[in-house]
Amino acid sequence: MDHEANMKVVSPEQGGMLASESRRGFLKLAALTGAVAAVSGHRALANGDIGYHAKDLSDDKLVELYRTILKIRWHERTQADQMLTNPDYRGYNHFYAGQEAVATGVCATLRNSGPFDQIDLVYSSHRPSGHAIAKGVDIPKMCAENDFRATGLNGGYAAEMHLSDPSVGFIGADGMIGPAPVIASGSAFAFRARESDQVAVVFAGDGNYAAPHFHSTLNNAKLLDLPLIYVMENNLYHQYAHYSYSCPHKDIADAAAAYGIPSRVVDGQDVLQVYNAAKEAVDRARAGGGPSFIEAKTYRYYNHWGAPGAKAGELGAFGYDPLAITSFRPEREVRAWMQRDPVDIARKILVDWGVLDSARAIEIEAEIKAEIKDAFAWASEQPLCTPEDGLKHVFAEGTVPARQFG
Amino acid sequence: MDHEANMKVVSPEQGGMLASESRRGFLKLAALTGAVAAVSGHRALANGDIGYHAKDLSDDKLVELYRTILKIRWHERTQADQMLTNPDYRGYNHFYAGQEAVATGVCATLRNSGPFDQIDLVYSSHRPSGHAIAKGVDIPKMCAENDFRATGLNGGYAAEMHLSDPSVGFIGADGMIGPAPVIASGSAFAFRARESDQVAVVFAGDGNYAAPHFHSTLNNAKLLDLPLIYVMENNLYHQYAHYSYSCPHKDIADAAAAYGIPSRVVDGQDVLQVYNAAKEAVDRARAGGGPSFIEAKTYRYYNHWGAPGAKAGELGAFGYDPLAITSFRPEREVRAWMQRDPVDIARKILVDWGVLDSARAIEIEAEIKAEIKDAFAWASEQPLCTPEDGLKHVFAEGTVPARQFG
Amino acid sequence: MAQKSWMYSVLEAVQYEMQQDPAMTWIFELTPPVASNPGKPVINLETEFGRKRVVNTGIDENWMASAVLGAGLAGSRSATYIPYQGALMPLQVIQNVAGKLRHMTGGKASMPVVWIIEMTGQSPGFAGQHSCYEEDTYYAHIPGVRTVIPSTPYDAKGMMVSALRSPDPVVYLYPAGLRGLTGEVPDEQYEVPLDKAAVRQEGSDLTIVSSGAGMPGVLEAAATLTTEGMSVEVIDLRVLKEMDTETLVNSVAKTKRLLTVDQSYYTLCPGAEVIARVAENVDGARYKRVAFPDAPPPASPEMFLWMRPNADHIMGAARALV
Amino acid sequence: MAQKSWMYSVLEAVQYEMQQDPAMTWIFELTPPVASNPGKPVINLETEFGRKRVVNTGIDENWMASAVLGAGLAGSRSATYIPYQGALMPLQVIQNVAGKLRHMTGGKASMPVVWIIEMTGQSPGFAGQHSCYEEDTYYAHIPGVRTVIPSTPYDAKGMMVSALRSPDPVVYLYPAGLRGLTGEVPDEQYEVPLDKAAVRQEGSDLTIVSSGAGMPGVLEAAATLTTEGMSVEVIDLRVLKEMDTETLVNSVAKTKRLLTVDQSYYTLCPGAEVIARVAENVDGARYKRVAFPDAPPPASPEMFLWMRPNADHIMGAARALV
Ligand SMILES: Cc1ncc(C[n+]2csc(CCOP(=O)(O)OP(=O)(O)O)c2C)c(N)n1
Ligand SMILES: Cc1ncc(C[n+]2csc(CCOP(=O)(O)OP(=O)(O)O)c2C)c(N)n1
Ligand SMILES: [Mg+2]
Ligand SMILES: [Mg+2]
Repeated sequence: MDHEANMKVVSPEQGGMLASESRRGFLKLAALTGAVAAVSGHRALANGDIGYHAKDLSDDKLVELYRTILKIRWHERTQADQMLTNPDYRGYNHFYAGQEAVATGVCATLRNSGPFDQIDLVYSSHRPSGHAIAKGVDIPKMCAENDFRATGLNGGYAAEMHLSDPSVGFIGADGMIGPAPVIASGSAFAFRARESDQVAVVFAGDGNYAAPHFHSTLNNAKLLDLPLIYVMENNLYHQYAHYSYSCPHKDIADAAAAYGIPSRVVDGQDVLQVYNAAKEAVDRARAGGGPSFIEAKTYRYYNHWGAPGAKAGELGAFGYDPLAITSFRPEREVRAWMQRDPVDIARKILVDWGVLDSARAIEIEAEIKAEIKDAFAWASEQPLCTPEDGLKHVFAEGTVPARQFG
Repeated sequence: MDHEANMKVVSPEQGGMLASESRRGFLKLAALTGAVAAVSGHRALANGDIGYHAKDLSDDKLVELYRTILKIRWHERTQADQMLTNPDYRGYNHFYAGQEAVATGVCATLRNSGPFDQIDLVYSSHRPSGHAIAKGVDIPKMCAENDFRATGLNGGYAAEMHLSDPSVGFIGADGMIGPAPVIASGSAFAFRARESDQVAVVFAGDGNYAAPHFHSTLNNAKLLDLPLIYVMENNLYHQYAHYSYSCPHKDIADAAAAYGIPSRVVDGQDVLQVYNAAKEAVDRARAGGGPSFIEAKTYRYYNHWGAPGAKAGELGAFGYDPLAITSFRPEREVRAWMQRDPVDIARKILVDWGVLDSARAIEIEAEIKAEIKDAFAWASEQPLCTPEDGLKHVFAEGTVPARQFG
Repeated sequence: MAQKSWMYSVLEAVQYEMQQDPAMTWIFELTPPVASNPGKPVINLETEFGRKRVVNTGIDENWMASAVLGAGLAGSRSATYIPYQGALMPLQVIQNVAGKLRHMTGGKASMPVVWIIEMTGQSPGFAGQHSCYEEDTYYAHIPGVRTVIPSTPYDAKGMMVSALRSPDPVVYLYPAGLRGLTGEVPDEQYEVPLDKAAVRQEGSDLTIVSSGAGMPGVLEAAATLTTEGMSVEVIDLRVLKEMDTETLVNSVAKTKRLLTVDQSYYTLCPGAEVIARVAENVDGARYKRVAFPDAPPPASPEMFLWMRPNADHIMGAARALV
Repeated sequence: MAQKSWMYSVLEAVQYEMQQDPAMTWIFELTPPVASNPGKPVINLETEFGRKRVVNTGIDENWMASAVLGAGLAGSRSATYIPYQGALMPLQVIQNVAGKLRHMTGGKASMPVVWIIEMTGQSPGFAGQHSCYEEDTYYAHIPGVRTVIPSTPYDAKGMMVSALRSPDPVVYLYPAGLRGLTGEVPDEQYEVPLDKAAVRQEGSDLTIVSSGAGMPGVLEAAATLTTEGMSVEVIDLRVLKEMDTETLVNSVAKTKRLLTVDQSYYTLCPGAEVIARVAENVDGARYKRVAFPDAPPPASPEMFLWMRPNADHIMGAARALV
């Protein structure tokens, strides 16, 4: 199916890239070759169809992408280790490890700081830590929040599934499957109504496809030309079910394209492919060109929730297979996807492009690892919540009465 | 877009028709020519793409189609006249006049009598009178029901928007937009689970497209291969809004085809076109071939509800234009559609085919008109309801307590 | 100040706020935001503010409700008018997202949104889905959302102003049966608080509590009972969440007799909450509830009108109680 | 008879009915209908009855609930297990179609369907949508649907049998917090009525009424209060619609003290209905409600556990009342 229904693509061959002054123009071929090699058996998704916007990024910005990916990765690994080794640790997560390039590539194309009426908004899911970090949420405060601390990002009310920080445009996590994309379309509606060039982005899993809200979101986004970017992270599974249990499409992007929405399938393990597709979508939305749909094929290294099957100090989870699950993912599938690791792919591109050398790349990783360790340490020293505060924040002002004492 | 995604069509040119023993084979061309002429400016929808199943119908069955169309038509006209002229008459309707060929053509392909576990089920909408008559509901009892009589089809509890008669497989009207198609898919699910060859049909308006339930229905019907036939009566408007206000597709069938569901657009004014498409869908569903979607382009002659703008003794409603409605249909559009009247088209085909002569056709209409008049007369003599009976039928047994007296 | 219809009063409030705030939006489905009133200019929000701010959508009440929520989260005040047929389509998103989001985010989510949820006019003849009156309970059980239900054009305007200006999400229930009411309504904006019941009539023998579409029957009954010599105190709840317990308790502490009147189904109708709150705080009072039976409304006017609480029912119950 | 877990007991009931009735279906989403129990064969409905009858669907609880309704209307008994995250996604179709359809069709619609609506386990740490306990009220307000909420494995099985055999649609609320309970449960099918509360303990000083996940705390509190010399009558509602008024009224007529306990939000919790019903019928009694405050549940265990009603709260309230 044609995903280009209503869009004009500036392909790299048509000036988009050749006319660029970027010193990276000549490097592109090498990078592409690298990427394609890395894809191995897989189809090289969307490569070459999209303007190669990432080539114009400054070195700093490219390194920033790499750092963001690493922050997410080490947040996940450090937290998993906490859960596995520290009996006092109470936090949990729906781990994002394996999918880092998606959040990173998308959020790098957004306005993440400034006045609230100018920044772009991100709606996340029940798997929010990667999106939150990529959008610029304060990591120590997030760690404290996930550990139910009074000084956490959301005062200990939220924990992982409701992380929120409007100051960076992170509207937040959402524990439900279904509502977030529709609500995000409402933000996009407001942008258009007030003639702002802000965009709204929603990250949603393949599980969202079957929800009735999927139709509402895409239909209204198309009808009203909303500046909404729907990033479908197709990690192949919702909970224990392969997405083919709930979706007749191989590419979920086909479903979006049917509405006449420009839709892309990208390799979600390659941050620059994600960046390119997101940049195209954001540019279109800001220019009044309406919604876009990006399906990033990706994979999570851990199980749906928490760290079952994981070992401290090791990446990923294996050998966890709850009784009688209809459709449990095969371990070899996990291992195969780990061959195409978003951290490795990003590092290789930066090294190939001469932005970094390997030694510096490794040094950066060590810095990030330490930064995250410190964040968890800081979080663990934060105060616990005051019970009575549970009666606050129901409404903007005041508290509600206690009722549990009769 | 290709509506034929997953289906094999037996076109009339390929044996489907030529091999037939029907004496009507040679008449087909004439009829088609007639129909095409009648379509005038409009695209001759789906003509010739579908096996011409209707050619094999017996004379009796063909006359039956004509009679059914007339029953619906005269039910609508008689009731409208009641509303306009009889101050004691309390009934109302969402008039179906103009759309008769759709219900008639579809229901003629269904099993409408027999044990409940063998007949086909029809789910209707807030505009049910045509579907009810075509499915075989007792007309006098329906008239009594619409007039709130204790001996009405549903004891006076239902009135128009909840008419129901499972004994003929008419699961019934539904006052809501959204739920009925999903529920119908559940009946289809039950048929498949119990290995029955029954089919479930849902009639839904263009307004249903935007409801989130649309996605749920089609997605699950496709995934589970359900014997569900979704008949979308696209009469161009939902209430006062043109369907382009809520749907980005010109043919709503495109939306269904995107799921991989065999989808057809047919001329809803031509009962035989509708019959052909429905027959194909029913045959497929019975054979385990899964769901179909039929979009019938049609039009209603009255306004959304009741008889505003209508004159006693005249067909259709004109000149009613409530204040400040966003998108009110133009009167000339009504007149244009009335040129292609389903009664006229059906009659012309039967006369062309030599099944009837004009005199007999007119005689039949007079018979039907009298039959309907008698039905209303009978209904008007039926007893009113007993107030206390409102406390019955909440559960299968017993009554609930009165609470209005304190 | 002029005699104004309900809808005109409400749209006057909305129009003014939209004129002041160019970011504010309105989403509707069937009912164009248009109202006219003798001697007043026609209000038509769609033509005045254009289709980017005032949009006519498809039949998807969950989208409508979710979209205004998203608009609010993006910093734009927003309101939507949900027709009664779809009155509970948005319940889940209001209950599970909007009502919880401020709290779940430790106060970070701001939702200056109003959902006008139409309730049916309870016209006889339509049955089930088109005559019911039940949304009050569903919405009032949700924490984090202010659920209000005006019963006069004056309150309808004042509470709309307050709702639109509130940082809290507001479910503004609107019983279509009150459409016919007119009243003296000021031209300028004014606020009616979102947390106070109104004592419509003072008395000492009996307290009658109702709300929304129940009020006309209660006022009618109270007038007759008063002429019969009964001293009736009439309270219009106006606010279901947070319910104004104090006004209720003070009244029944005085009258020692409480009659609640609801058009909603008996089980878990707002009156049940009223009685429970009072019973926890007042000793030795007597109680009665008038409500619609726990049955869907039937089409037949004979059955329906017998079941729907009316002034006669209320007077009968009052006499039995005092 | 054997010691059995809650889920095993329920699936035993379902398995038997599905063996007897080849048309019966089961629709699930996350939770495969599988249970094991020491000394008993594993029950796996999906492998036993095949994917045409037992289907694992996408995340669309409204479809699941609507599909079993459609199956029921087509004459096939059908049940679905709705996970707590989607517990109110199907409310609208149950409220506006299923609950009304028999009545709206003058008795013609038959709906032998069961919606098992999971309620959260109220585990601390999850906040808002994953720790709430509120569905009881929403479903109990619907006429035409029997809403039940067992609190023991014995009742869980017996009420499931009754629900599956009932010609009425049944909302079978299942508080996931009771998952850990085990009890003596017969192997054969038996029915527990869908309209009777259970008196769990007799007493004369005070009546405590609760249901579902509230029951363990109530029983614990009652045991302690009993050892302290208070004579406590404990009633497990079991059925929210139609609520068993008689059992409630008889008890409070005797004790003259009523304490209701709900994990649901205070406003319009089932206890409000219990108090209102009793207050209409018993004079001179005293009342108290223990409930979750009208606030979403926060993530922090410190806040959450303070807010969620427990045995200590119940004992405190009981002592204050008697
Ligand atoms: C309405 C609703 N139903 C069920 C759930 C339970 N649930 C939580 S996450 C999840 C799977 C989501 O899968 P997907 O969207 O693919 O995201 P992923 O977990 O793969 O990131 C489900 C079913 C939910 N949160 N909301
Ligand atoms: C959920 C819901 N929202 C709104 C309505 C009000 N309503 C009744 S009929 C109708 C228009 C339906 O249009 P369509 O589906 O095209 O059917 P038609 O009337 O043209 O036959 C609307 C909006 C409703 N019945 N249900
Ligand atoms: Mg997934
Ligand atoms: Mg229509």
